Amino acid sequence: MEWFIYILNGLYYASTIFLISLGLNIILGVMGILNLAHGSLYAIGAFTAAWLITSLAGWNSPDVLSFIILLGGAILAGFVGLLLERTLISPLYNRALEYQLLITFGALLLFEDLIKIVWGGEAYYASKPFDILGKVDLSGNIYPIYFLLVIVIAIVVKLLTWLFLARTRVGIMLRAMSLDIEMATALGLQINRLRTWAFVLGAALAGLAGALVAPTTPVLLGFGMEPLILAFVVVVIGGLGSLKGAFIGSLIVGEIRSFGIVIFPEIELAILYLIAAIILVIKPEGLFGRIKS
Amino acid sequence: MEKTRRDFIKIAGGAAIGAGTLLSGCREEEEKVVEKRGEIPKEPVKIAAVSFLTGVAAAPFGIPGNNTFEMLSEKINADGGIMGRKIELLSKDEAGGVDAQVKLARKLILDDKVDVILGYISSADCKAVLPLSDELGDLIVAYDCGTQELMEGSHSPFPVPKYELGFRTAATLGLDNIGLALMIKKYFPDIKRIAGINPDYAWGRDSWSIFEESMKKLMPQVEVVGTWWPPLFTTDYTAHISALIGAAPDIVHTAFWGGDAVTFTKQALGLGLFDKMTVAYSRGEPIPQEIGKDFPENQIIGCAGPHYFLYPPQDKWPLNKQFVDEYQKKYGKYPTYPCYHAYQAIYSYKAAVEKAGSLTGGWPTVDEVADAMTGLAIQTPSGNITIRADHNAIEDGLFGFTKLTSKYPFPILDPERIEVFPTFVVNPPVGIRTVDWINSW
Amino acid sequence: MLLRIENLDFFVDSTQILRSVSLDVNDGEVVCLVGRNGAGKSSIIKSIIGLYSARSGKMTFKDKDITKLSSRERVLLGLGYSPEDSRVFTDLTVEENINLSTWVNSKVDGDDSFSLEKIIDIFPEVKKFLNRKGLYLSGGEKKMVSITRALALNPSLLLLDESFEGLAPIVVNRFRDAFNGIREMGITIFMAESNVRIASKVADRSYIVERGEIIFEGPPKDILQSEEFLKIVGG
Amino acid sequence: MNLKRFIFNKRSLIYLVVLIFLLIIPFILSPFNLILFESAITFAIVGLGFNLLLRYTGLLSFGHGAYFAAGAYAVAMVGRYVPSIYSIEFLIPIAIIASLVLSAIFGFICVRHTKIFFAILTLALSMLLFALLFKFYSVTGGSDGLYIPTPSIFGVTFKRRPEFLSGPYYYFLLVIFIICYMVMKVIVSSPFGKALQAIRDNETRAELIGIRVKRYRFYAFIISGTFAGIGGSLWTFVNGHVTPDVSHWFFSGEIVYMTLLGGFFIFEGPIIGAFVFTFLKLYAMGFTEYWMGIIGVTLILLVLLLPTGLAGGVVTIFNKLKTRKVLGGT
Amino acid sequence: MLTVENLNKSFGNLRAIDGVGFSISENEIVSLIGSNGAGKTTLVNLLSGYIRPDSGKIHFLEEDITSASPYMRIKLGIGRSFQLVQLFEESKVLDNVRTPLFSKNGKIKSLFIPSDKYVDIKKNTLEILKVFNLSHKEDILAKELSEGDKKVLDIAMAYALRTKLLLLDEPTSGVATQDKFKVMDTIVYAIRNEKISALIIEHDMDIVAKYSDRVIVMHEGKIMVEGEPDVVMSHKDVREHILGLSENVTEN
Repeated sequence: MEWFIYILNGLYYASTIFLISLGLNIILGVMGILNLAHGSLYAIGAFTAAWLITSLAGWNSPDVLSFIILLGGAILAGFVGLLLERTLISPLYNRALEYQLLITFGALLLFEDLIKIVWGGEAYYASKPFDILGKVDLSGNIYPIYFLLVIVIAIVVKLLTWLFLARTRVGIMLRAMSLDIEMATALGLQINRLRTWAFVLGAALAGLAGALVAPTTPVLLGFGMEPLILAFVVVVIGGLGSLKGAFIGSLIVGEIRSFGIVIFPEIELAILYLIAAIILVIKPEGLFGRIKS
Repeated sequence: MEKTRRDFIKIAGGAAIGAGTLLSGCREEEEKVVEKRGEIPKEPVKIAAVSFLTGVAAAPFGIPGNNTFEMLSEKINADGGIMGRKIELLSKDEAGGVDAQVKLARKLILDDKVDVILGYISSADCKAVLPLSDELGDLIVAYDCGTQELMEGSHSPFPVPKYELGFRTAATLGLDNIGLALMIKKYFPDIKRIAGINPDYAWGRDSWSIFEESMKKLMPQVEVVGTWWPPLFTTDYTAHISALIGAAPDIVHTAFWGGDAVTFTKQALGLGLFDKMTVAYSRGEPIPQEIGKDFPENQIIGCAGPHYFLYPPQDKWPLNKQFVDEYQKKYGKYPTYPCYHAYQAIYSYKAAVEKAGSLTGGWPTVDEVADAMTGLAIQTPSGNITIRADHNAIEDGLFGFTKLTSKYPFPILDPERIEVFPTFVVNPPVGIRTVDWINSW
Repeated sequence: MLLRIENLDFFVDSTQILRSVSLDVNDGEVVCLVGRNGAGKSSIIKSIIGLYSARSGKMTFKDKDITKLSSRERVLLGLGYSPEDSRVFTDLTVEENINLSTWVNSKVDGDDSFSLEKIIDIFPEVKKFLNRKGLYLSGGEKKMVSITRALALNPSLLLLDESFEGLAPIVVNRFRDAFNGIREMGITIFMAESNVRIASKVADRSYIVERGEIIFEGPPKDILQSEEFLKIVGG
Repeated sequence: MNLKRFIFNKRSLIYLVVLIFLLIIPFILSPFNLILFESAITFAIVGLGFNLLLRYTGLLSFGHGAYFAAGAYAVAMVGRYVPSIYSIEFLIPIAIIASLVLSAIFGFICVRHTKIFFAILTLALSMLLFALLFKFYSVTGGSDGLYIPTPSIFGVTFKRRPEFLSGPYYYFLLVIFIICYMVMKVIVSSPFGKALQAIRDNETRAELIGIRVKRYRFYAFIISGTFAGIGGSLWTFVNGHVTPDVSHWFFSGEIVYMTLLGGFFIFEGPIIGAFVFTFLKLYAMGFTEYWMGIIGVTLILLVLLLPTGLAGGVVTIFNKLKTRKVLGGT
Repeated sequence: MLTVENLNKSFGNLRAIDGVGFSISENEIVSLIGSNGAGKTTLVNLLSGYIRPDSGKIHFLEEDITSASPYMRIKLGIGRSFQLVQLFEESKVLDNVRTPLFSKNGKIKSLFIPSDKYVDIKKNTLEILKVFNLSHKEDILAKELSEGDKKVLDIAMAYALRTKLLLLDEPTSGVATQDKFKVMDTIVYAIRNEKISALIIEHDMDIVAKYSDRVIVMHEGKIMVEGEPDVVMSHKDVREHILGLSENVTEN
């Protein structure tokens, strides 16, 4: 039954990566911008959650509060996303690609230091939500309930995002915009507000991912760099701008990593890049890519 | 010697006739070069202390180490400084990667003109920075990093010293991992299966290879059932832990430290790893303090030498009591091994300067300090250290098993099962590579 | 006067596309721009809806200067647009395509006279494929959806770009009826059409666009009678 | 061009002044600043190559660190495994071959795409190289990287790096830099360079006038990558150490930054950018621990306010002054 | 010079080109007219090699080029311009013409010699610019030209490839009315001067009448009439279907 745990591990890993790459892909699909500062938003979510949890630790607060706090990470990251989009990104919609990439690169550098200023350089340990949930026995294998919770949250978020985009006004408008921005403009949709929506949604998803990871590991500077790269890999594999791509891509990355570690422990990192490179060579727009080459 | 070493600076300084704005500091340097013997400059002695002040290694190593440097500088200054010169401590962050550290060290020596750099927790930083000592002609003392390769050549016997001006005032990771193997042989003589999970860089790779070699010699019947190499700062070890459980070793070797050790231990607790095997932490001494009482009992812990706040017993070795008390008073925590390492570094430098200075009567040159440092032996809160001809210090090795007591909010080393391996048992002779030494057993 | 354009110049980079275009559209009229492909008809329409911004000139709609307004503001003032190749959102259902418009106009308009039912009745066929995605519509169906979508904005002036292009003859008649229906709703139509014969059947008044300039204004049948104009606008 | 015109040409005069300035640099800079200056020269060479792609071929590479790494690791590998040929006259050709081979392999894949696909593809491939350099610890030294000993130049050996860096190497570097500058200057004005610009401006038309678009992009890619490799190999001697970080996208981002900082519309822009960036970064690092923020804010301001970079800004101001003068005169 | 025999091309059910055959002689300017959807652009695409015919033959200078690549056709001397100009907008006018010349002369592989060292090619370029009335504009960027000059430059670029046959797709579209004859005068002067042939797709009947030696009229994929401009323009079917001058035209 070990393979069952391996699959679960893969799912857990896929869950966090999915949330980040989903946000990255929404921004890419709706706005056509590859947000290099996305990892920083993830880090902001993680720091917010970790900081709130450790600050509350002394207060003897009810356990359930520490779970609600995780949402705080998503909210703050969303808010930072709002500021970022309004101030720095919105002036660049009509500018060349290199400027859009560089401004998000600049934002990334700036955020790294802002995080340092706000939360200091030390690592935050906020394992309370992880600890209080304990573990469960799954047919002889012990598994932390928190990881199961993260998987469930990711599935719920996927469903909610899907519902949001399929059923709500803003969601449908966002889809219309990503399909044909000129027509959307001519119909009188509030393009700028929708862009902000998309960016805030993407940022909040990244923040949520960070907040969910925070209880399982120390949160420290540079926290967002590795997930950003993995989200790139997911986006490349799944397809630029595709929500389905983010989902399938994350599953592929998560499970390949999980089984890769068991079967080929020596090359756990390189194998992901290798797969991404092969897919790019064969199908450069990714498995479900919508933005055409 | 002196001439060649300072040539570069002289050329640059002397040639700067009428040069303008970017001249900063060259003249000052020139004056220093022509300093006469027997004089002791009035300005403070500049000591750069480089430790992780940010990032995951800050809390467990960098901050305690830097705290100790600060505490001891104040203490030395209060007692009159080094040969009357006050210490001006420049605390620098070791974060930012190897390249950033190479640049920083170069800046400290060439631009800030420090007298000595005491620093480096990361083995990678040590390997990259120590060569700069000879290149730039300044003393660099590695205080905490463990890679045995730092002072070893490519084959035995190797010529010593490797660096004329580079030192390390602590023992190598050879001690940690040979000691672990000895512990396992003593306490688990019948095991059949071992595995390793180590961070994917020099520290992890070297630690495992020394451990594996030692185990092959000491317990040839033991089989390695797997090795895992997660990158540094991995946040999700579940896949590795499940794979470990699947491989079912009796003992897992790990050189994890800091955040990685915490993440791994927490997640391993969640997945029930400790119910099925024992984990041997090669430099695990600070980890139980970081995790608290959740840290599992009966795991093997190495102390990076004989460094432990409860050993040597404070009643028997007052220096340890004094150090622990002062540190605890000032920072509210028990000193961990990086604190002891910092002590060794700054007091070795002080002792070497005083030893060399007492001969000439003035402030010694860099080379004279280096000469004095070779063969130096001083007393520290952990006992005695000796800096050998290879410019590397050697110490005893302290190991134990975790045990929860009512007295501390974290598991301490079970006093019943503490092992101290004498210096010559866990350190190779001068000029012999650790691996070759192990193979010669 | 519903819409007035005065001396509109439009450039792409350094290339002049429209040259001092002036025209008027009155309430209740059907006005048609006639001209060959590439003469500048679409550029005029896109300038009116605000997708292109003029370098100089002035546009007034319902006596308001709209030259500097955004597309959204123009739509809210009462402009609706159906583009040349329909541009139905392919991944959205027909219903969602139409709903987009109602969401835009409902924000300002509590107008009771507006009824989606009535609008859909212009092209009742649309009801049959409300749940189909835009991707799976035929060309004619797309045109219907596109016009319905524009009507759902509750416009006073409907801008139609090449609505008859590529339609089978029988469908052309169907569309002509629809135009009458739209007129009866009190909506003014400003359209671009390269086929002068079709233009003459639906339009009250026409302008000929040639090389970015307006060279004629008058009833479409005048064009049909002039060899000179017919040579310019083609068959 | 005859000699007299050459000497009195304004442009030649500027070149002469710059050359004299470059020649006396070792005498006026402090040792530390000289080392910085030397690494800036190596980045300038990278920037020259990078701009062949960005400015002259219209392709934004976000993975140029990979070819830099190829040059740098070629040096490191020779130092580690074949120390007998560890002298600069062998090392640089080896570095050129290594970066040429790598950029040929990666370029073959990348030039089939443009715009954001090209950017992401180059980024992904450089990260693949990063992962390989990182993972193959026993060969490459993993994240520790490798130590770069001081090489000999034409048989002359140096005991210590400062001796090497303070004079001989600086002039050696200067010569290579001037060669690279002139070669690139000729390339962009050669028929080949014109063909690249044609591709950048209008791919369809370029194809129609008989330029094999992908093939020429490929050539440009290789040349660009090789320049990065030369820069990388020269940089290692200054830095004394190389780690996989040079293949990380972050480093590639810095190359893009340098180029835009200087102004990629102007041939010399990336060179100016390399110098300004190197000193800006280091002095920001020395000035505050929040240096990343300073670099980030500079970058943001640059993109928002001075999209043509420093050189572009100077040219704009200069042109404005010139027109004003003309106006004033009439 | 160019001979087309019984060319056919279908897209699905649509017979875009239906048994078309014609020829163009040396130094001849032929206009191709027809209503939208008559198949003119398809025909030009077939001639320039962008699409392949279903059946039929195309001969150019005694060679069968029916299945030759666009690149091969360019080498043989078939040049084409586009309805929307295709220039190297960010490059100088000089380089817009010079680069095709380098390409034609096999010099674009030359890496290490500045373009200006190719004195002959530069001289040649300046001559071409002169022929096309673009002298003194060689140092400005192509994007800064007027629309008319852009059109002319576009054709100059095609011409620079030593074209023997030019396929011109609406050479005056987008040009202001008052400039259209000026632009055409320049183009036709160059064509006549260099003794090359041209096939011009044109809507503007003034231009067709003024500059063509011969007119080919296409309708629904077939050639309806061909002959001298006056003859063609007064042909009954042409007046009815193409110019739409008859009153009793049935709808479609």
